[in-house]
Amino acid sequence: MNKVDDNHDPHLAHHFDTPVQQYSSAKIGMWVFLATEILMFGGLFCAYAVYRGTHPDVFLYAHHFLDTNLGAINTVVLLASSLTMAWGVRAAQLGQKPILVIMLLLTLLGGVGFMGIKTIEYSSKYSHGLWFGSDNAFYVKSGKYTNPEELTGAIEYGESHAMPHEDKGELTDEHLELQVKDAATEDVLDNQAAGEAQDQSLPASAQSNIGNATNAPAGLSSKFAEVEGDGSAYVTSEKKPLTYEDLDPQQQKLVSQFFQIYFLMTGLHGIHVLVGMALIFWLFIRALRGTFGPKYFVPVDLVGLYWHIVDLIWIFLFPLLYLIH
Amino acid sequence: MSQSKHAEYHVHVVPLRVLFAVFAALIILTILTVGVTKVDLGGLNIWIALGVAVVKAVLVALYFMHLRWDSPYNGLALVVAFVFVGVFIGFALKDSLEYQKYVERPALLDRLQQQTIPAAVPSEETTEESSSEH
Amino acid sequence: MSATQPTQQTDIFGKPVDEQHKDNYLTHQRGLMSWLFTLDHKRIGIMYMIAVLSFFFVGGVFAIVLRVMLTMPIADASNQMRFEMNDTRNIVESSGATVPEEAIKLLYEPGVTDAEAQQQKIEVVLTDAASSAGAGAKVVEYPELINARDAAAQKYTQDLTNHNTFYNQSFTLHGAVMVFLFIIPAIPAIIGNFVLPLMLGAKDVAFPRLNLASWYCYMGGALFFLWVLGKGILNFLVPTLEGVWGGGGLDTGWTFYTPYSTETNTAVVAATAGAFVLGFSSILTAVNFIASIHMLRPKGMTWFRMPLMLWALYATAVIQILATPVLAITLLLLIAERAFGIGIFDPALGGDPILYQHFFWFYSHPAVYIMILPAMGIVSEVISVFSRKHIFGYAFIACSSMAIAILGFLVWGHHMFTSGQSELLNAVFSIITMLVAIPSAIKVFNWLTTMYNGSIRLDSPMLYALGFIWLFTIGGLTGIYCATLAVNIHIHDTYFIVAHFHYVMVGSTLFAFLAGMHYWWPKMFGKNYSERWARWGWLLVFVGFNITFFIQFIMGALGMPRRYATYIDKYTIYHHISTGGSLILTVGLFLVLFVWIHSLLKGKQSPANPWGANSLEWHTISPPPHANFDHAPPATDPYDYSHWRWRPEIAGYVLNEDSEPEEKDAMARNDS
Amino acid sequence: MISILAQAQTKGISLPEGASTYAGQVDWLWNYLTYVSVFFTVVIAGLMVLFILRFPRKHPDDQPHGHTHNTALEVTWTIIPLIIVMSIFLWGFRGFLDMATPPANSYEVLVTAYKWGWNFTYPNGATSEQLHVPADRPIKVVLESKDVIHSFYVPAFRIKKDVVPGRYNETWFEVDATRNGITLDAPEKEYDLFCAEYCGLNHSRMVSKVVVHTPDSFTSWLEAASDQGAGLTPVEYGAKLYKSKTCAQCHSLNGSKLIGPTFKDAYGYPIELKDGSSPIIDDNFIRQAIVQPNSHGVKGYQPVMPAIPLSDQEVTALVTFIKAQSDKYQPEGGGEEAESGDEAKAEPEQ
Repeated sequence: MNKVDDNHDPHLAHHFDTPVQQYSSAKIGMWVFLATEILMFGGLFCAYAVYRGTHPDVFLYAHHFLDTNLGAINTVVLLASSLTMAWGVRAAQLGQKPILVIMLLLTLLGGVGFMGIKTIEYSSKYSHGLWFGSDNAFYVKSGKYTNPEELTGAIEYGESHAMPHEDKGELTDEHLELQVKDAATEDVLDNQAAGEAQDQSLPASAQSNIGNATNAPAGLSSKFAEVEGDGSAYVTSEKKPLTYEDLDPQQQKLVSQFFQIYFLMTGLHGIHVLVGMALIFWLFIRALRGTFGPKYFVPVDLVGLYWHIVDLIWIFLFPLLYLIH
Repeated sequence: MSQSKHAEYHVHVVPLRVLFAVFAALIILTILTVGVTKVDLGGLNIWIALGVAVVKAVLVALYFMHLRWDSPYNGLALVVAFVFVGVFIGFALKDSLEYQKYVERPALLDRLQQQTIPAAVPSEETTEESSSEH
Repeated sequence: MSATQPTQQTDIFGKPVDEQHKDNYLTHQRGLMSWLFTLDHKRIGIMYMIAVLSFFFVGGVFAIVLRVMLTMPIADASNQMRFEMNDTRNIVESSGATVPEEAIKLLYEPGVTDAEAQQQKIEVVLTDAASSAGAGAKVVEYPELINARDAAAQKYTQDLTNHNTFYNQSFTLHGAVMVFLFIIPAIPAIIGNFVLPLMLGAKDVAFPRLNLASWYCYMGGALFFLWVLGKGILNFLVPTLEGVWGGGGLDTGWTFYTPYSTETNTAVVAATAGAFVLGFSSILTAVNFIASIHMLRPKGMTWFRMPLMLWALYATAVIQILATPVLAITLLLLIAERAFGIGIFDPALGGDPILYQHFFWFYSHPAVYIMILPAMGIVSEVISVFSRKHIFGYAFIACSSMAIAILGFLVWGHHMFTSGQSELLNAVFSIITMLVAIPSAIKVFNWLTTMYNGSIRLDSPMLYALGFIWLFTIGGLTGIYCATLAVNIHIHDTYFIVAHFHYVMVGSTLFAFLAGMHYWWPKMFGKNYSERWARWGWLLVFVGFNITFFIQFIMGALGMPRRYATYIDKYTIYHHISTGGSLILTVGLFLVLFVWIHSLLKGKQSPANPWGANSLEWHTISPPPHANFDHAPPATDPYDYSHWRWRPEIAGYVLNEDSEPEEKDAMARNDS
Repeated sequence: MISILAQAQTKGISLPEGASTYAGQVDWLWNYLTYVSVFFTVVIAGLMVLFILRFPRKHPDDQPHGHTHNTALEVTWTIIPLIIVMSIFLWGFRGFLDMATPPANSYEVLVTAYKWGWNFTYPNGATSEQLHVPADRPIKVVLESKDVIHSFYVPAFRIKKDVVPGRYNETWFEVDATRNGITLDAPEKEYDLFCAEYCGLNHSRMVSKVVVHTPDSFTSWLEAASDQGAGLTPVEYGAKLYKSKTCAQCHSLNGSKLIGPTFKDAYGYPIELKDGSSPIIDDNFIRQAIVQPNSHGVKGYQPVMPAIPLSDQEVTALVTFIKAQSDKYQPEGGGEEAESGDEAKAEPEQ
């Protein structure tokens, strides 16, 4: 006991023998905590994998609603803030206070930028009726029918995203009309809780749609699965991206699920970014006071680890959500 | 025992050029992963996207997160976490794909549904259409 | 042995503790605040003990409520008729009239097709009765009898609805409280917190603040959870209360299966939020244990020289780290499902209820090993100490803990054998489940071999440990029934499963917990307890437990499904036996509580090492000082008891000063 | 060995009498497990007691010596249980595969589970609340849930399968007539049927029966079931169905508003729909409301009505019954029921 007091370190807790023991404990504790973060996101990745695995067409169709450019920019922003964070840790270890302060500020700005772009994305989703939960144009539940106009608007928005060069010409009035009809059809389809019992009010096109559902329930996904390796199928799919009416009614019901998963994953990630920003702000204040130096930089290091894991999760989110092929 | 460890009090500081090199690599990989979606490779696309993401993640973990110079236990925590996420997703996905056949309507139900369509519905077009369907 | 009871605190050499060293963690600081803001792992352990045992009491009360409710099989069709016949008679009689027995029999005659003929027959009976009864007595008339019958039917339906509502909320509360608030935290949070740093010879866990935060998470989550669930029960008992504090309650079972949990009108969101917070407590404790075991081991204590309890706690912590976050995300998704209808788990929205089960059991199956692994750690310690013999097959026991921890993650699908999970996955999960039996068997055989040729002393910790082996053997072997696909189909979701998991989780964990409490009690409080009454307590708990649950194996084999508020008549006798056993078990547990309270109030000072154990927590005085050790003890083989000698005058073991030079050296080093 | 097992007709210890063809196999395995378990329990408990008696502590300072490890021993008690559990797995898996694969010539019955009851629909459209099946023929049950997860469990058949909404699980069984004493003298035998997955308030009331008939007895039962209204007027039959098909849970007859609209004075009066129109309720309106539930979207009510499988005749009877609850109802001749029944019979088997 007495001996330790000889070269007393104010940051050394009483139950540790040496600073390095304390530092290593903190690090292993942080890493174990990061493992829990990965497992937690793992649950969402699992939901993603299962629904993408069972309904690939839905994901292929719905991901067009996301803005790949904004996603890519956000990736770069987050990577850059990771760089400045790593630099900040280095500065703290070397005792370079001004650099540390600047780096923390830049990292914080990176977080602000990321959340800003995220806000732009979210608000554009919101304004097109593609929000979370039942506020999604594709949301289907008996009793809360999707508003056909809202749905048409959303579809138009998504498909103008999907095929800006190749398919713009196809969005003729006739095309739109068909979509409206389809949207109307959908309501009736959902009414039929048990399935495909016919309704006399349906137009002929809708009837054929119903037939489609019973005869080819797996829809396009099974087609894709079966003709794997057959180049022609891919050529067709490349030339003409999926449209809403390419999906069978069962799949049309599931389109909103892509958005739910998208909002859950990016939302949880966004919350982590916000928490990280709060922590970095706290570090920033302490760094201004000159708390950190070669003998005491553990908080900077740990927050850095946290910030990097947030980045690391985004590295997976980006291709999985924005770059579905 | 307490004092003897002071000699080991030494933390690896990552050189700046390493940080920049890693950052450059990450940016290049990001461009690559966006670019590769323009090329149609069939089922390979997703695996390439995931592969690039894994490489990026490894770079971040090894250099930004110092794992390369850290205690191997810390790296183990990360690896184990990913392995268990993999186990979880693997089993759940495998099961979901296998049981899809039960999600589809069984033929029995369709037959029964047909039978229970009431005969007395007067609007005749529907009945005709439905029978022409099958 | 206890002829001369010591009154004085003695150190590990049997010398009286001098005044300046008398300060211990209990007396170090005083006042409620010194407890609520303590960073001392021992005090946090004690605070956990008070909280966890209180919640155990709540869960136990509801266990008895369930067992008592199940003595009344009111769902059987023949019983329904009996109840309704009684009520019809009562209703008629309460109006002052009489009704002939024959009329009621005719009224409830099964399989009547001709209603008019029946009415005529009854009216004949009624007129006959009226004429023979004479002028004074009033015999009921037919229309009134029919009214009474309808009223009786309505009353029966109402009674049954009440019964079922209350039962469903009670079994949910019992299950959820026992799992989340008792079994999971019992051993790691109480005993683990107390002994882990002591066993490491350390002053505290690696992150004392996180440790306290974990206690607050636990208390916050637990009280909120209990409040939400309890509200439902109280509202049910006193309906006006609902206007006071709003609705609550939970009737989904502790598993929250969708889509029932997305449909029910009970407080699923609030309850899951409570469980979510509890998860944080679990994670924080686990982070602490892992970091402590990695970084705070003293010189000389290599991984394979750690006490087996530490291995068990380490394996437990690994599971908590890897599984709990998945529970967290599952609960978040469930909350989102209810609040926003996201359609991930709800089939009405295209979601997949089986996926929910994958999510839930990815946490909750490993959670079973969170419950059982530390129990095995305690038993490994106790068996060796009370046989005064080195544990047999140390490396195999240690590695089997890790093997169970890892295999435990690969078997969750065995909860879903009948759910419509694919046949392939069923086979894979079945085979891996079978494999878990191997490390479990290794442990049991090693414990037995440790006892072979030992010097066995049957004190209460040892009795509980032996009880553990018995219960775990039965629980484990019936686990093989459950893992066998063809057999599982029959017993899935029946009382066989209820019996199986009570044997494994409650029986074994509770027994090991009690073994650990009796074993470390003198160290925790520095007081001896009445060994004789503790043994009586053990006997009642052991006998009561076996009566309560063994009969449930048979009941389940006969097809009695679980979570039934009522049941058909043929299972009545088994339920009666089970309820009888549960009452014995209750008496036993109260006796144990009494022994502990008596010890706290009247117990004699206990020696530093009453059992002759050699792990490091016994190398300090009882109760330990605030900083755990006056002199950091050297790490030696924890299962080598040869240096400890019995000292009758203090009724404990003391360190043989000649044979332990290292300990003296350490003292000398530290004192200089 | 495995093929012998498939023929086994063992009575399982403490199990109910097995009635399905594969029950013998399950029971054989059950008994094997029980013998193994009893053996190990006796060995472990016996050794425990033996050691307690044989090696008591004689002096507190006893220093017993013994080996601290023995790798050969450890390997032995790793390998032996491994072999035992693997053999159990193989037998269990083999039995499970048999149970999971319905034979091709199975008789199919649609099982519809709902809160809280069972409905069984037979290939000719007849329905019942108890499951009636012929003996000596594999029965494939297709399981459909209207709301939450239920589980189809017949202890005597050793069969259980969850009824999961959004998917159609299936399983099968076959009952051997002679072995179970289903003969011409006793042409029916009843077995308990339970819901084994917790499904809410009246989970424990979701109890029904499986009635196994001789083939002849089944045929005559099915005929009767297809024509349950025999001897009843449509209104009487409708009243019976109103109770047995659980309409009464949501639709009152006395004008009070339950989960669904009341039947009292519904027919012949206008009803307000969500789309703003107010059509007069006529035959077809009622019919469509039953067959395609929620398709009208009645204002002020949640669209929660399940599509209960009904035969044409049953629908007609219910329509008539509902009409009869209104003061606008004028009874017609008895011909209607018979006519529609004929049409229904002509239609199936396309």
